[in-house]
Amino acid sequence: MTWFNVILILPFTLGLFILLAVLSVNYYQWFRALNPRNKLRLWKSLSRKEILSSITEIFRECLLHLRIYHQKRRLWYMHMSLAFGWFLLIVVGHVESVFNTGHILSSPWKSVFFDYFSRSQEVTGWHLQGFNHLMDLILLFILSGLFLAFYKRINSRSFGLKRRPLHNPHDRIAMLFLWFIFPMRFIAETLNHAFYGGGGFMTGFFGNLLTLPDNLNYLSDIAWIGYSISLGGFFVVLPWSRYMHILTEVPHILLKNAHVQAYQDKGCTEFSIHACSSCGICLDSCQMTNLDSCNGQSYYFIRKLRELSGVSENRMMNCLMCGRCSNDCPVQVDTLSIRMNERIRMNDDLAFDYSYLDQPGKKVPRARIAFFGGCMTQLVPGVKASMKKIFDFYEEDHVMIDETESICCGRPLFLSGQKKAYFEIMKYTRERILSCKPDLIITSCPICLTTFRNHYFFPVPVIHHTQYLESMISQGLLPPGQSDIKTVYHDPCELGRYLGIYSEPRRVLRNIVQLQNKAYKQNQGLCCGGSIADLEMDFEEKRSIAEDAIQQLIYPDTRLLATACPLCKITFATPNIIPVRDVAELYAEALTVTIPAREMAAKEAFLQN
Amino acid sequence: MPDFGFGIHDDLMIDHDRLSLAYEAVLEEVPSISGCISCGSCSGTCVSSFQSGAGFRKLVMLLKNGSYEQLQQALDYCQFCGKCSLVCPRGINTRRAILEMRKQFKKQGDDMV
Amino acid sequence: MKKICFDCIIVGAGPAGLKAASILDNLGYAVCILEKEKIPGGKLNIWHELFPHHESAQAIREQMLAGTASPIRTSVTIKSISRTADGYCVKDRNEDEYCAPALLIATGFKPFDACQKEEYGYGIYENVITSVDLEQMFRQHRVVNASGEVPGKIAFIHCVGSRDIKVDSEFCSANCCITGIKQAIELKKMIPHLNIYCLYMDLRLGGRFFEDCYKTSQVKYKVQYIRGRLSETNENPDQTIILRYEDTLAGRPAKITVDMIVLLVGMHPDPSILNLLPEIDERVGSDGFFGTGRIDQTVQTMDDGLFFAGACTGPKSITQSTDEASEVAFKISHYLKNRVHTEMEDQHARLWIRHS
Amino acid sequence: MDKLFDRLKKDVRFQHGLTSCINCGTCTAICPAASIYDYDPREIADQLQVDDEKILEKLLKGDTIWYCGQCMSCKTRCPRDNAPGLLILALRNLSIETGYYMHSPRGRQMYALKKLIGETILAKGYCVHADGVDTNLFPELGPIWDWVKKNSEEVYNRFGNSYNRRGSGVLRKLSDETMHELNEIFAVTGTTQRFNQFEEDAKEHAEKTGIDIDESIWNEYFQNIYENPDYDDENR
Amino acid sequence: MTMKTDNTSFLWREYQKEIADDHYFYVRSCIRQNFFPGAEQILITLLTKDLGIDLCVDSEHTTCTGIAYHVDLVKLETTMTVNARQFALMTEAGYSNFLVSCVTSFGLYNEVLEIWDKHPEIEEQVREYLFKATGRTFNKPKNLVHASDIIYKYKDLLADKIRYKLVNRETGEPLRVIDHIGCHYAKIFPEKGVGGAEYPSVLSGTVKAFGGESIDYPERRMCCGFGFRQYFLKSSRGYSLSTGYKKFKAMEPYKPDLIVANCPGCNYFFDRWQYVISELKGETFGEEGNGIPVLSSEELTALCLGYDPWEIGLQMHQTAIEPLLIKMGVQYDPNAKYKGFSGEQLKKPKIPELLKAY
Repeated sequence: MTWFNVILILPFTLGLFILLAVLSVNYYQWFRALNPRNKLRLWKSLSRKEILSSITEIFRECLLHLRIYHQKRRLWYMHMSLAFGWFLLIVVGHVESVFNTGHILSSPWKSVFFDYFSRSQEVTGWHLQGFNHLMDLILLFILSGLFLAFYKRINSRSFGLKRRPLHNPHDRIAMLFLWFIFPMRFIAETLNHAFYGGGGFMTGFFGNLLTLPDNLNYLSDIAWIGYSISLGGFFVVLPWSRYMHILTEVPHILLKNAHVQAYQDKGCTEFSIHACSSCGICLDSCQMTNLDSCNGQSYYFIRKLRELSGVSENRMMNCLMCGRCSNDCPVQVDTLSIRMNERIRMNDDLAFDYSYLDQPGKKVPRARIAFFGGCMTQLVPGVKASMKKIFDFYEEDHVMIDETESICCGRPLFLSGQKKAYFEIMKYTRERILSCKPDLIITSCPICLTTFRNHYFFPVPVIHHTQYLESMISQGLLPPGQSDIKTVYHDPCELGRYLGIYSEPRRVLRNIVQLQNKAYKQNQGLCCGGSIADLEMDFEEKRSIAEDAIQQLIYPDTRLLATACPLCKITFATPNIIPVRDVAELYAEALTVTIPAREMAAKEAFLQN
Repeated sequence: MPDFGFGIHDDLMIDHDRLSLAYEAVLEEVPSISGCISCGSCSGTCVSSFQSGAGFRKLVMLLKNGSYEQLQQALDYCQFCGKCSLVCPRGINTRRAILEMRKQFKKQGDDMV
Repeated sequence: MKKICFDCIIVGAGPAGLKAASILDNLGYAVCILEKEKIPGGKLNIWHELFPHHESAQAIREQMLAGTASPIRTSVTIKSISRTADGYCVKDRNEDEYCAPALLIATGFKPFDACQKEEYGYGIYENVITSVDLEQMFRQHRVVNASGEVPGKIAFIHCVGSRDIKVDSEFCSANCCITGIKQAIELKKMIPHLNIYCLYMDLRLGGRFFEDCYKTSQVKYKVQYIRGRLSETNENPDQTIILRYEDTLAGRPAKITVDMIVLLVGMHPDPSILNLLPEIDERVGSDGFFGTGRIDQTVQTMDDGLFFAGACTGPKSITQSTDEASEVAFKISHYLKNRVHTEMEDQHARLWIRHS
Repeated sequence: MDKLFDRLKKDVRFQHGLTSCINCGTCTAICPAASIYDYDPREIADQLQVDDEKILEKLLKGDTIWYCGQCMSCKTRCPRDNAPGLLILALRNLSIETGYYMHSPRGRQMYALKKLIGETILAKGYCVHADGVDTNLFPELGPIWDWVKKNSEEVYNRFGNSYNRRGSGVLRKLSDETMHELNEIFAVTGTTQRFNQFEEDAKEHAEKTGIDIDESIWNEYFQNIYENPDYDDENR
Repeated sequence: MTMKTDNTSFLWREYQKEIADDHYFYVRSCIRQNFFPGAEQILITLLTKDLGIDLCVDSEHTTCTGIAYHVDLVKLETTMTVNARQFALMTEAGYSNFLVSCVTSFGLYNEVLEIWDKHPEIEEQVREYLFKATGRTFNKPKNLVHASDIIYKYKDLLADKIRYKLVNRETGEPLRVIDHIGCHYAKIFPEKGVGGAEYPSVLSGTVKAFGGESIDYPERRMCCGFGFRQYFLKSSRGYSLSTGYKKFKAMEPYKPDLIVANCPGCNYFFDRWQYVISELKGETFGEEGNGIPVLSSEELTALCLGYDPWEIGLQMHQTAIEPLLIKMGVQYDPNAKYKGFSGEQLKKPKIPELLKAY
């Protein structure tokens, strides 16, 4: 091996070495940070058949990026060509070298710089010739992606991105190296073939075009070194740049499929945030992106987490927690949990004192159904009244737990990161609700419902009032009234994305009004903007979000906006664009119509058995 | 010295010359609280006020007057439900303000008292 | 010692008087405005900027003066007003007589004399000034305390001479609240580091855009509002002023030391003209303002050619006075028309008798 | 028995004391008691604006009405010409008439005052008399007072020469007729009976709390309430 | 409500009340004759000898029950009837001008008369009570004045006679005088006091006439802290002390040479609280461990007119007045201070720990 060969492969090899070193250190630390339960989960999953699905997913997502394919085609092609193309380049390159040299295991540079080493060797046999063409094809494939990437910098809108993500210095450097790699390789190959002949349809062709005097052949050597340097450079900066995701995505997927949550787990969080490719899709799905003041989107949030500086409180708190970003995320980073971790870390130790809630005297009379309105329902008495009316209509044995004074479920505390305080409140509220020994708990507030489902662990089923109404309808107890008013239903975040309750409210509405959005896209619902999770936005900003949410929801002929969350109702009411009603209110109105004998009979029948 | 059996009380008068550091600090973070008109809608709707007698209006008042002991007590009662922010006629971001107050008193509560 | 006749005589060349004049002479009546001050413009001459939009009082004054072509007799001191067969005769100090069938009183108001509220120390402590004094300072673009220094802390005191039985004024002057807020903003613009406190009982901001003013003063200019009425002031050796009041929100007595206090003086009826007017008691309210302040107009306007407009019929903002003035102007023209009409009828009747 | 409020309204001091309150706080601002106790005359005036028996009863049974020092500064200031100071007098009077004064430690102190002042009036014709006051009850009288007491004859006779004797000088002795008239007035106008009420109520309460009480002025019960009104709260 | 028709606004500061020239019926003060008997006595001399006013010094009048009334001991009816008796004595003696030595009484008499004016039925009832109890009847006084009022009325006349002006003999500077008006003098009925409630000139006027300088200071209008029941009960006596302390702290920066008050109570508290504060807090408010001398308007006048300090009972003050005597250059015999009625030298009183005594 000549001294020049050493110079050539040194940058590449060095880079690769450093990369592997840093990587192994990071991974070691992060794995250790996983909490024991999750470690166990992971090992178990590796030994089972999940591993297969993981592998397919790794292939589909890390290489083919199919999730992006479903969202934005151009963007998908860009990502895919680079990722998959490069993958192929490596694999095929290796195969090529294997074919030529004959040994399966050859040192990496042998394959990376294959054409350099196989200079002026007489190419014999169609298959080797074929390799050259194939490699050129792949290179062309990548270059096309690279071109798109470059164009995206100039005009991101053409890729369907409203906002062009603003990268930080690290990423820019890394990107520069990345962008150099393939053009360098192209030049190197071209020159290579220019001086030494051979080459595929592209490099060979261009090589033949150039007619240079042989004494300039050192040019090709320089190009090869350039190629090596850009590779090495890229490897070195990679662990500190967003390109870390290229490698981290694999363990991330493994963890995901092992059902390991990032919530309150440092290790998993680390993997997740490094698996984020900063593709900027979340910027699009975030409804706050249009607000000029906003800087808390997951894209920036997670990037800040990766950086040493950490996240400012403003970024941390300025988020609706609607879950749209994590839903659209091609890598499926659990942004909500990660954000919660940060908030808890920041605010968990704030003082509180809820001893005044301890009123053992306060007992709620026993009843089959316990209806819990929640704080927000206190501000929309219509819902409470309607539910009362409905219960009376069906002659349910029910009790309004917080009819006179509201009790808080504690979620607002939790979302602000005051976990201890939250669990304190929970103790009292749970006790209060159960004090009536119900068989069924119904709440009209999706926020409360989420909390109940997540942490309260009631011994009895807890359902949303829309679910209750739906059950009534499915029992054939249709409300007599039926209006033809054109209505659009809005999916509250908690009810939809958090709890997956989409069909029930729609079924109810279909039976009482003329519902315009019968069909729905899972998880595509819009946030009303009033979310209690956001602590930064001021009143006007919330209103503007509500405004364009409404504009996106309604059709020109829509006369009514229906929702199933008191907070959404209040927030949507503020812009005063269209009347907003709760499903329960509409249902109650449908009841007031005088009941024909048929329904009466049905009702009787129902109440008998 | 004869035992008089009585002494000099300390003055319960509020001294508005002593400006409230905590108020300045919170104002920094949440400028909107300067818009409070003490209408009391917040206290009216407050989840905790019924039992604890606290309420956002009162918090701001105590904060301005620098009655920090009472403030800390009242602060701890807040359940953070955010009803106050929904009813506030001046659209004050009450929850953020309360969070900030809690922080203030976690941070430097005592040395400001 | 001359006698001049007009269609209408207007006493007072303030906003109301000028407005009424401009309308009347547009309608083609001969109008004469009598003003006791050296220059016309009335209270516009004491304000610097006007609430709520901070317009220049001078500019408005010029506009109004430009609006009317009728003669304005300044520095006229009225000696007597007498009723004659055909209207009113106004005699001034140098025995000149102005006669007209219609007489419009637009003498405006008199700022409350803060000396009467002794416990506030106006006229005793140098650093206690009134809103009127402050406007003068604004006009000279120089706000300083007694020792000529720029103040660092100023308190505005609401309801001085308003809603106070002890100084014979149980009514609310309606415009002091907004005046105070306007002045606070003006001050803050002038002296950014200034700390401003407003001691109020309740803020009565009925007018349009008044609430905006209020909110701006709070949110943008950080004016601090303390709920509680000033009880007494005292002076420190260094001439700063200690205020004693109750923070009625906290339910505790409170005090604050400031470099200067501004008393927002109320609008009081100006009795000087009242003494000159012959038996019109039934047309003076219990608060000393002209008119009955009733919606039922018939009670208010009697068919004797005597009219009232502007702040002399109760505390008013400039827009309110001018509105009233224009309304009254049309009443006057109506009155004059009818009068001419009836005169003609009389003549006609006489003729008819002679012929028979 | 008619409503408390009707009884209160009969009191001329209530009629003069309250027209209507605008809650401006000018009274509290300069109230000496307000800056020493948790006391707010404005609040009291405001509470009395509404005929709420419950509120009134709470006032009559509570400590607050006994905090006022009767300086009457509030009357000067009120922009509605109310006089919380007068209201307090009316309230205290009603509290005593209804017997509610015994519910509050400060109300119960009436007994001590009766001993100190009431009895002096009926004995000497003055509210205060040198013979009745000493540096034990009033330490702040100071050494000079000990001197005066020691040489009372010598000192007082310099001024009118009628100390505890008939005459027109200072601390003269009043004629028996005068004292008789005074007692008559007290009897006719019902104050004597009120004095007895104080005595009886005090005895009753003393027995309840198990504290000695007797005719002498410096008895244990007197001492307790004279020096610390909250004694029985502490015992609780 | 009356409508103002005059152009000039009314100023309390310039208000003068009506004060009769002559023929007064004199009623004494409980507190004063106990603690400052000299003041009581010297007033009589001042009025009769120096001003030649006809004064009826009655021997059968009693307390006005003012203190008892304000500590809620006696009922309003009782108080009114006792006052009625005083008026009856006045009427029987053939007088119609009522001269009161005590400010509490002064306020009370005014209030009673006010009530009678507003409610004749009450007056009637009181007349019945009085007749039933004593068989007396009465006329209401034509003119009701406080001792300090008369002195104010004749201040210029007296000023011509005075021997010692309120001037510092060394420096020739006018003495800095704190004038404190008893709350019940004008706070209840401003029109019953010279100069109204906010800036009463009854004392400041006199002080100026005698060559002194009256100074305005924060808390000037604040009560001395008597608080009636608050003071009489040891448990709440802190109220009185605290209020007094507040006033002293407020006047301290002005370095007053003298405090003048027209109310016996105020005199007493200003005098004694200085002693208590010196004991409790180790603070004195005059120069080198002296207190600020406290005088009543009578004592002040008498002193200026050149009466012997011990004749007007200044030896009975706990806060020594010698510093003032020296400033004014009053000639006095230090040894005569503690002489008794019989002229024998009495044993000196104990000296307080901090507050200077002579």
